Amino acid sequence: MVLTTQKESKAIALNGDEAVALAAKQCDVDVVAAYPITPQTIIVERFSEYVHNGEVDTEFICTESEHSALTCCLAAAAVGARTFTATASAGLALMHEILYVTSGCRAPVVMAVANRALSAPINIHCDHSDSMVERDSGWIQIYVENSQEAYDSIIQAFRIAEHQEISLPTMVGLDGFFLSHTLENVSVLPDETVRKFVGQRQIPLVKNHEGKLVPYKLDPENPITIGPLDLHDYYFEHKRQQEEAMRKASEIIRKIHDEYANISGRRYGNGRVDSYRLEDAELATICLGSTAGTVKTVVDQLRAKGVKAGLLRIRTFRPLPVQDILEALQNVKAVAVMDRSCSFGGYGGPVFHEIRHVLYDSGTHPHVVNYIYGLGGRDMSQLLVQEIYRDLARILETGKIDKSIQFIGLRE
Amino acid sequence: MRGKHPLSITIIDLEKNKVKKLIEVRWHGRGGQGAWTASEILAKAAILEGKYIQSFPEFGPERMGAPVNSYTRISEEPINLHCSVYNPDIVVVLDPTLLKTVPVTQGLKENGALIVNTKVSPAEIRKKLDLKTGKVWTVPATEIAIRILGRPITNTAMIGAVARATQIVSLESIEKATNKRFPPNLAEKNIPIIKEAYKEARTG
Amino acid sequence: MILEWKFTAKEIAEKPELFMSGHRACAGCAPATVHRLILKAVRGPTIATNSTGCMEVTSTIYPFTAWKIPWIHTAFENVAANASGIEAALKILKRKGKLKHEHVDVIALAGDGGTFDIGIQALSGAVERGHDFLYVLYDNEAYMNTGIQRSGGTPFGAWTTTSPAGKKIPGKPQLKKPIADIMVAHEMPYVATASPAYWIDLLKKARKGLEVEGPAFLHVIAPCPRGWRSDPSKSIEISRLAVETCVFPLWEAIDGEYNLSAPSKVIALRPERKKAMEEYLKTQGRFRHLFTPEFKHIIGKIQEVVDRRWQKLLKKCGMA
Amino acid sequence: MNTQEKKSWKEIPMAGVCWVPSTAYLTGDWRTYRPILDSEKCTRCMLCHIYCPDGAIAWKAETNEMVFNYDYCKGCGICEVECPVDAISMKLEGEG
Repeated sequence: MVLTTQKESKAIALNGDEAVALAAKQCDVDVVAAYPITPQTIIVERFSEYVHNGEVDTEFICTESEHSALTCCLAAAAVGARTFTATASAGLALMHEILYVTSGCRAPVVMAVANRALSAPINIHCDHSDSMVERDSGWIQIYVENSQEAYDSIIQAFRIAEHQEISLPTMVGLDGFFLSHTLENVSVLPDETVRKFVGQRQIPLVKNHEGKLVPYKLDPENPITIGPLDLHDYYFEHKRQQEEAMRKASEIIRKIHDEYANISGRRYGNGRVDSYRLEDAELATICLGSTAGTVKTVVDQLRAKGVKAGLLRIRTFRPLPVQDILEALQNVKAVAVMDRSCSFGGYGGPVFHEIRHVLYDSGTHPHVVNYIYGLGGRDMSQLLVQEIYRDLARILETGKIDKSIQFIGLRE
Repeated sequence: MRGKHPLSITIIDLEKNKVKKLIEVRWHGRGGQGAWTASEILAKAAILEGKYIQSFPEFGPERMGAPVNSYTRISEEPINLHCSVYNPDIVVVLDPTLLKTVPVTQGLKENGALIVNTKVSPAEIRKKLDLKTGKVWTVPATEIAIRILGRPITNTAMIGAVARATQIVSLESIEKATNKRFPPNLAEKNIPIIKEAYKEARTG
Repeated sequence: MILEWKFTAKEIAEKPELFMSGHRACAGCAPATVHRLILKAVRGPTIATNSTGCMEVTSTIYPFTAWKIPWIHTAFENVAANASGIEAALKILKRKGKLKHEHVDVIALAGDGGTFDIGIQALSGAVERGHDFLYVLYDNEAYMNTGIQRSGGTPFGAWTTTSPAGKKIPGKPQLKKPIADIMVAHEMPYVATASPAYWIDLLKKARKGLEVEGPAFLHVIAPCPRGWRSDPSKSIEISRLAVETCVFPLWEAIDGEYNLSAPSKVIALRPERKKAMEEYLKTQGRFRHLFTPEFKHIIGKIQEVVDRRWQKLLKKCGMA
Repeated sequence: MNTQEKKSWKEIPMAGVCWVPSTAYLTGDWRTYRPILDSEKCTRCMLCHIYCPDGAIAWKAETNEMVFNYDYCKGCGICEVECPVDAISMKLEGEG
């Protein structure tokens, strides 16, 4: 992992929301449409300031709902604009219908999600229930660990979403409050560097009803029809195309991440998964988002004690980096999957579903257990992480799993 | 190989393995008194000195007058932690009335420091809170603020006191961060407050 | 490129069919006529967007499209948000020098379900924000696409599958929502009503709506033979009767100033020309149950509502 | 011909972009009654063209003819009802 040190880079103090807003500004977004919701609000506030102070040339639509916010972005993207929105929790849930429409229309909208719990009861704090619900919506999903990565990922997200081979909407999840409202060191690239990196919006070609190969955008010169009634004779084929774009995205995400590392000096694993001290690890946890930072701290402490502990952070949950997961865990003997959301009535949380499913093909079949944690912003302390590793050690020692799925940090 | 694992017999002492040179500050104030702003200015001053920082509020619906916390982390190395502060090195109390209702010393490290806005002496505070270890600092922040600003806004004064008590950031960096954070007319008044509090803070 | 107003019959006939033949609307579908006519009123490069509904479905059954101009559909309740996004994109792309055209018009088309009911939030928001677009409501007074369910646009007493002509409740017990007045209350620059029977009036209003800067709202009555249980050949005739009976008067409000349009003004000036509601109702099977001894009194009530609303309108137009 | 050969997902444009104009779909076979124009009576007022929901009636300027396109005409009869000079009559398909 290449880390630029403080002295080499221009670090400023930004919270996650501010970092996202700044990144979107530097990407020269054409249309931003958004609606305020805690803990995303700072993003729209900052962006409004940029617009009102003339620091960015963007049409900013303050919509009357998140449903319209995403619709505006989708429609603007269909005209050929670069678009951005941000939301959280109930706002994302209200967008649900349009999330599918956006990916189905292959509109490369970029969205920041300040991850927050879903009601009821109402709760403004972090968990991943909001975006996990949308894992099958056809959006690329990136979960970030800190404000720096939030900044870097938004910039990468435009390249990923707008890549002609992909042309899919991309969601960047940053943990509500833990990142959205936490001031951290963020190294910021010069405007010009970012602009050069993201470049102009790319638009793929399609065959229209006049038999011409035309840009995929609403252009009076080259008319196209987007969003028709698609029945059993072709709908399936269109969904297969979406799946193909997702599959291609995996490699392109890695390439774009490498390219970005060249201009920034910053890397997050291979861009899809970020392994921490996993090479010779026997015990591993798997998680998404800001919790990974706390886990890393504990891993360091454990390593100092001679415990072979490691961490695998999934950065792109969609597309799921199946090969990376298999490779990263090939020597691990016991795995704890941490889920910051609950799949009620299911067998564990959504990340657990995926990981255990992937590991079925591993041949090594490590022990895999699941911890549901941190719902509604419940803190995941170092002590709790330590408890998980202690459980893993016990499983390894005894070869027995008492409970495959547990809630941690909960009063029983 | 599933042999005996070190973890099965050892309970880790987190304290001993704490990331070196990480300082955690907890700010106590009331909604509207600027505890979050204070934690932010301290963090921004530290970043000017090339340090790694975090600053975050207690994540709750903040309401005017209600007791609120905020936090600052300052470190020589990148900060990975993204959890609450449980054992602060420094506790800062913006409003003396909080001492009666809020357990401000909870989790404070044995060798930590408590910094209180009050007219009374550090010894009296130590006695009142039954605090046996660590350091206690006091500063008459309300008085200073009223004298210079004309209003009892104590957050900037407390930053000055923190700088004096801990020496984690220089007064110069705090001045720079304050100038950046406030519009000129406000910065102009707050900087003398910080300097005055730096001067008047005392320990015992 | 701004085309001049050319709305004589022959000039209309010479304009291209931007809403192409081969669409699969029912025989005698007035909304289809409305779509054709609206697109005959465009003045240059135009992008259209439809909400989910009959016309969206019948005009774009994949892989076919009846739209010669660029067109997008995304969902049911958000056509005004589509228009907002399109308009904002056109604006910024123009400002950044990335648009080939000097100006591109935006038309949003939606039925009554997508406007009175599920789409009113997005519509209200888009109008409040002042996006420059023409919103065309083709009102066939029920959810026809799903098979004739009542909407906020369904008139009092009308049969639909969710307001059946029961023994106890004969048709829809509520009044039609005064949607165009609601839009006028937004203080938007242009609101008008139209009927395809009065095609010149319709074309002129559509063109005005496009030319006005900011949002314009055009409410067009559009009989649906299938849902109204009417003779397909009578769709235009019924849309004329709607005006002649004052159940659907024609007017426009420019910057909130109401004015009756010629076909309704004639009636205002010569009230004896106002036809009885019965004449209108009897053309449509959806009102058949009202012509029974048991429910005949409801026709009187309908007439009362129509008269009251007509008088209110006359006041607004300074013609009471 | 209203049948299209079905293509694979690799062959069709992305995102459901339509690649066939609706004019390739002939709705004329929906018709039960066929409008017949009496050109002698017709005044070329264009109302049939204007009101037709299917755009199936065109005016040929060069020859000043009203042309009924039976590929698309669904036989709704609006033209017959709206014709001010009764120049259009509806005849059952199959009858002379």
